[in-house]
Amino acid sequence: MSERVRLEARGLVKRFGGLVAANDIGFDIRAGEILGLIGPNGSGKSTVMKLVMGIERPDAGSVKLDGVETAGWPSYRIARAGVGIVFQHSRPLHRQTVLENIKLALLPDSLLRLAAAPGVDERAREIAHAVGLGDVLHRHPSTLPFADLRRMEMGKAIARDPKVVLIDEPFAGLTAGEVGAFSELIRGLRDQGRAVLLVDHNVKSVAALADRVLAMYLGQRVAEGTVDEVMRDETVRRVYLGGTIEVVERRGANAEVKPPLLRLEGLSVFYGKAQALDRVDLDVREGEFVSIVGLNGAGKTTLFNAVSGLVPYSGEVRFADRVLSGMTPGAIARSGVVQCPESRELFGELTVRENLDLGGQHLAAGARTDQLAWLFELFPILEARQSQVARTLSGGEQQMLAIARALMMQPKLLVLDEPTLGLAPVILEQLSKALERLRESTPITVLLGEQNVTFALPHADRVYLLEHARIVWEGEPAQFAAEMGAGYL
Amino acid sequence: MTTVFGPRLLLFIAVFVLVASVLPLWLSAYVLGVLTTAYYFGVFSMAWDLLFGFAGEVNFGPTFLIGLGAYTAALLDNQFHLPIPVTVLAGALAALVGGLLLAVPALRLRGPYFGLVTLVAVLLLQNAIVIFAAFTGGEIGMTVPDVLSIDPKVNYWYALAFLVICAILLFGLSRSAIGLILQASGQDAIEAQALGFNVTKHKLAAFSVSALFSGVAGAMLIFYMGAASVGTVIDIGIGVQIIIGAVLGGRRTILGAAIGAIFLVVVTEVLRPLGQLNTFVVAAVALAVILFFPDGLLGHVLRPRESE
Amino acid sequence: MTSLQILVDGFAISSLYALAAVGFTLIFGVSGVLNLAHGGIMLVAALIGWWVAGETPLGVYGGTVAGIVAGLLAAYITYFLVVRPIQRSSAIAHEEKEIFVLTGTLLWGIMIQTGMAYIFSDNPVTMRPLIGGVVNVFGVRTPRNEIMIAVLCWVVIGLLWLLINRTRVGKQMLAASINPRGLTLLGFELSKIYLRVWTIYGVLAGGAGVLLASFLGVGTANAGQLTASAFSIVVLGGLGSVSGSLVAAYVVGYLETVTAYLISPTLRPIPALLLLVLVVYVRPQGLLGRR
Amino acid sequence: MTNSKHVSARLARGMLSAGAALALTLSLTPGGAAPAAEPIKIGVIGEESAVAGASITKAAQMAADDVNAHGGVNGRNVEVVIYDDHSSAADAVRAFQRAVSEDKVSAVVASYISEVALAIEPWSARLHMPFITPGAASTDISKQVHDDYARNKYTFHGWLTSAFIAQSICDFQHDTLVKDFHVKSTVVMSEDAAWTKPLDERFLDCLPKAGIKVLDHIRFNPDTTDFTPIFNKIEGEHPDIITTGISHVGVQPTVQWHDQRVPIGMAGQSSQATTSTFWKDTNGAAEGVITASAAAPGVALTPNTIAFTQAYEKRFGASPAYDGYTTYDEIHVIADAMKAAGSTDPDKIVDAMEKTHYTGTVGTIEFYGKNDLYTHAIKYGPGFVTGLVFQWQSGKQVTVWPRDKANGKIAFPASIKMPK
Repeated sequence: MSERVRLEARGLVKRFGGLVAANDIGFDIRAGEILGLIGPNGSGKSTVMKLVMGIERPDAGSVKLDGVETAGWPSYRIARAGVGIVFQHSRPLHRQTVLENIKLALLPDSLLRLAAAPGVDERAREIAHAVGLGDVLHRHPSTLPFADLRRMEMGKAIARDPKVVLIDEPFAGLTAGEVGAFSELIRGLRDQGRAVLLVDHNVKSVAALADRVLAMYLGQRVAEGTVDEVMRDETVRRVYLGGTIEVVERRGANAEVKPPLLRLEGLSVFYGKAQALDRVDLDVREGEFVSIVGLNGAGKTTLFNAVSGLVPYSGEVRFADRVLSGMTPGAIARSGVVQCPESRELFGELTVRENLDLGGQHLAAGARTDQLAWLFELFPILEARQSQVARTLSGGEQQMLAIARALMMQPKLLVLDEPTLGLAPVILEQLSKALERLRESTPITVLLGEQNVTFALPHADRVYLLEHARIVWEGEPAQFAAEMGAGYL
Repeated sequence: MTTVFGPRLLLFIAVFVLVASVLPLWLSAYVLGVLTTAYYFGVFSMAWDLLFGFAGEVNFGPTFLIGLGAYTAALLDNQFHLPIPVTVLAGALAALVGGLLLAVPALRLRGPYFGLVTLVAVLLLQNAIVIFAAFTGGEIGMTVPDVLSIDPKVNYWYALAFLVICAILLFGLSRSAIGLILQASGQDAIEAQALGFNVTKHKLAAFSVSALFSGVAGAMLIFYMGAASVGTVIDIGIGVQIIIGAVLGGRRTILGAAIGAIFLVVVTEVLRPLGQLNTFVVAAVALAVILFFPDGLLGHVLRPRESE
Repeated sequence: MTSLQILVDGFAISSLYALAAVGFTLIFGVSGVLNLAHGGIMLVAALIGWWVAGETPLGVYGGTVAGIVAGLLAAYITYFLVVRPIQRSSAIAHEEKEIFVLTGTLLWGIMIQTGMAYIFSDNPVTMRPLIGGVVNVFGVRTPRNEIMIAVLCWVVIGLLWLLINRTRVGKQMLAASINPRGLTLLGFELSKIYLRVWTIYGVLAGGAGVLLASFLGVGTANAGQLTASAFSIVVLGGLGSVSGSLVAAYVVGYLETVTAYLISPTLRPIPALLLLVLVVYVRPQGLLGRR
Repeated sequence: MTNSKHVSARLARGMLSAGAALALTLSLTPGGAAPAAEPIKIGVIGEESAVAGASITKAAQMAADDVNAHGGVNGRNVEVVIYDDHSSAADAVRAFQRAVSEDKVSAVVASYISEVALAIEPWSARLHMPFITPGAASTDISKQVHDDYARNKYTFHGWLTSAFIAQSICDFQHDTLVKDFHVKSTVVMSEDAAWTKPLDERFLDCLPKAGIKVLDHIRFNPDTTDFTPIFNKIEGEHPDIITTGISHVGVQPTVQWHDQRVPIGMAGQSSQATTSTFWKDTNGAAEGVITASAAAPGVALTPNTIAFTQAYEKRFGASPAYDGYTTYDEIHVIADAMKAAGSTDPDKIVDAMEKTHYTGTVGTIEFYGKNDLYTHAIKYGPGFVTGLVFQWQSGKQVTVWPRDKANGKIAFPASIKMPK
């Protein structure tokens, strides 16, 4: 801990057009230290990592590696100077073996040295053994399980013996057992005296590893300190949990007796080698409001996409006694399961009204007018913004538009994915009220996915907790606050 | 060397070279002539595959580089009567300059945009040749007074030797450190940079190598043909044939590209009795291969295997 | 006088360029396909139109209709036999679909070209104009047919604009070009929308082919050039941007005409090619493209 | 034969030849019982998809049949072996190699395209194979024979070089346009291509000698589609006639010339206008167009012309293109040379061909000698080959020059204002 500062970042600023992705971010990492950089999606943490690596050029600020200014250098030079990175998604050389992939990282950046230096082969083997790939040296990446691919990326990053290692989402897509093994690897890096930057949206996953944590939100630094300090920090709790958890009294309990509208049985999804959903069972009854809470990467979006027919899956999805597999996404949407996705998927160049009209194209003219009027009542701001181009709306307005557009289809089941993503607290309140009114004024069934528990719980009749591709808890919102609230973050 | 090629491949190549080099003892001058042309096209396709398969750059204008090499050599021979090696060298240099010229937009542009620039480069070269017809012979081309040889066997051996040398160099390069780096940067330039590789430098190198081989092959082809003309070395149709050859044989394999190109030339000849329709049939066959065997004829065979 | 001539002459040729390119840009915008068989499709329409007009009792009007239908069929074949199998193939990696679509349509274009040359010979042909005669426009003697073609091009482009901006189907296509996933989530079938776009494309390319045959004449040897010119115009205007293509068509048309009048007819295509390289290099998104 | 029949016939033939190719690839050995006397083979490389290229192979077939009907050559039949080069020089070279090494032909007749002829020329030298092009126009072909006779002597140029074509047009303009229509000025309009270089040089030299002032000389890009600017520019200079030198383009400028009612006549070389389908291809816009050609239907350039034209039309349903006439004659020239040489030895054939004096369908064919500028090109001039000049009138090719062969008078459509 007393080692000198390896990486020193000061006042880093990066703007993308009007958006300030990182504003005055600074930190130190010493040799043999692990710094966790956390924040929800869109908080700017990945941008900071890219600024350090030289993948993006900072608009202002400095990055010093062992006292040498590297800001503005091309990334290959920064890499040569001793910074390594483990990307979350990488594209390995598919036609080369694991060993060759690791050898790649050991090659000189020279046009004249056609053959690798004699020791390279031996060194690559050592690294492969060190990261736990000793048994699969000669396999092709495409035949490896996901965790081994991550190991290989790790091997590539440490092949150059970097002084600083940047790791993006170290545990995404890994099973609980693999997380342990990976943590060991990362601790190993620290023990070798390297400075490590872990970038994650999940405080909990880096809690056991990080010596210190820096939390970001909307491009700003919101807290810094030990894991405990940061987890107790009010702002951090508000960002992640939305403040104190409160539970509203449930509406009529007759939902219990209604038949299930949506039923998932043994739903599993793989992205290549990575398992994104592991045998998920779930029910949503008619008229019910069900929340699925879970951190980013837990598998919520995958689950919704499986329901909407956008990703291939095994297991069964039933909606109102129909099996949805085999139906096109369009047909599923028309049958009444309408998703309002996390990414909103608005038609940016069309006006608000045009966006809504597209949602209402399946309705008869009269029904369409009524529905529109009702939606304008629900979201008055949209009426005022009717002829504005969707791209130019604020984040909150865009989210309302996305929900309204989905509602234009008069869904039987509205699937709402992360509506609060990247929104300011004041907007959350408006959104929350709109949902409340929606729940009270219509018989609609809602399946909500949220990482913001405070937003998710008040509306919910029932709650599922999704962690690492699995449903780990199911119950009433009140129980959740009592049983899971503390351990969630 | 064996680590680069693998024992089986080495054996295959040795057998191929051995068989190919004694073919003139049996085959007629015509078949040798077809194979001679086919071998040069093999080099064209390999050079293209280095850019596409390894550096990830879709070059729609391989004939820009080939044409520069061919016409530079032809002009120097026709106008100044320089010896063949000198003109070939000059052709190679001209193609190299052309390659670097293409590399500049390639470093900035992606996909269809770069493709279009390469296409336009060919059109501009073609127009330039017609406009400066006084020197270049315009659309009807120009004859070169010198030839490599008038003996079909000797011509064949030249082409075969050139093909083999190019195949060894290009394939070796593709399997060498640089090949790995190129592939990595073609697949994910950001990650390659983050691993410490100057992607710009390596891409420039790839363009240079591809241009150099294309230029030399173009120059040698016209000294075999005895005439340089737009329809022989520059026309977009020739470029299409080169690309189809590479995709047909299996892109990203270098050797597959060569074999695909040779196959294409030979099949076109075999189908010559169809007269006018052989182009149609060849295009249909190529389309079918692309639709049903996207990895190409030899894509699977030539993939490096897992050795467990 | 010369400037008036340039103005009048450039207009007709530019309008035709615009009509030929607008369908090409539409399928790129909506479905991301660069169709290198474009020239071939125009060729089919032109040759069938010419043949029906000259050899059957249907006459010029019948020929025009037959040509457009032929163009439509050729577009359907392109979509169903070449483009869609590649898009749906699981053996082709996602990032390689583009090169496969390009190569596939290129090969198909060659097949069309050689097939048509086999049936009709590679002689260029012209269709009898729908209306004959000449009129004076600002003192420039202009064939009525040329005026009609310019008007027709604009009527068709105008109809297309109305279709896209004023109808439900058009809105769907517009939305598909902006965000296909969003459209799927709203219960629309992309496959249906793509089919519609290819239908519109076939009619536009067919119409452009027939008009080209009656204005400038078409031969099988022109197929590559037609594709290249549509491709250039579309990139110049900004891939996928319909209005950009219209602007670019006029830029190219007038640039060529001005060069032919004021510099030398020999250098006709060169300035446009140089401009294209320049624009692609300095502003890769094209004149009116976004992203 | 109507065009619809023509199209379906082509489709049927396509299937047949596909089947034939299959059969050919299946049967591996060329084998078969050899006839008592092996036929003498002559390779013919054409371009089936072009009207001019298709005429070559058809006329060659007819000529071979005629030769065989008259007892063949030295007791052996003549057999033509046909190849298609798809208008590509590289393709043509491979076809040439195949003809020589595989099919063992004794002479080759190939192509109307100068690029192709020039690409074959070095191979004719290398493989010592007598070769004649019935339709290419480049002066380079014979110039190279002149420059390196020993090597290139196997190449013959069986059509007028572009310089002679220009000369024939000057002669025509002098004989008719100047005399009958008082034409005093012209603008030369030609495509920017290598074959038009010597053509234009000769135009600029011989038109003034014929009494016509050349007001301007416009060369345009062969990829031009819109000719309006060019016609407008020419019109602004008020010439009495436009002298053309076009081959790559033809239909397009003609149609636009007609549609825009350009008030000036066009006379010169317009290769596409020499084909019989030109009227239909232009929908009659060709009315009034004047072009030089080898021959025209119904014109007895020699006593053989009409018989050949009729037989050709009867057999193929269309009249031959200019190189159909020359191909027909040149197969006879080759056959006669083989007879005279008494062998198929290439050097002996060349020697015999140099002594050719043969009256065919386009005139009397003789070749220029070693010391003439255009070695091995056919001789131009009265008594040899002059070509002819015809005008499209109401869908017919009406020959208007040379005067002794003419079967009609020049008549321009009303929109064209002649100085008279």
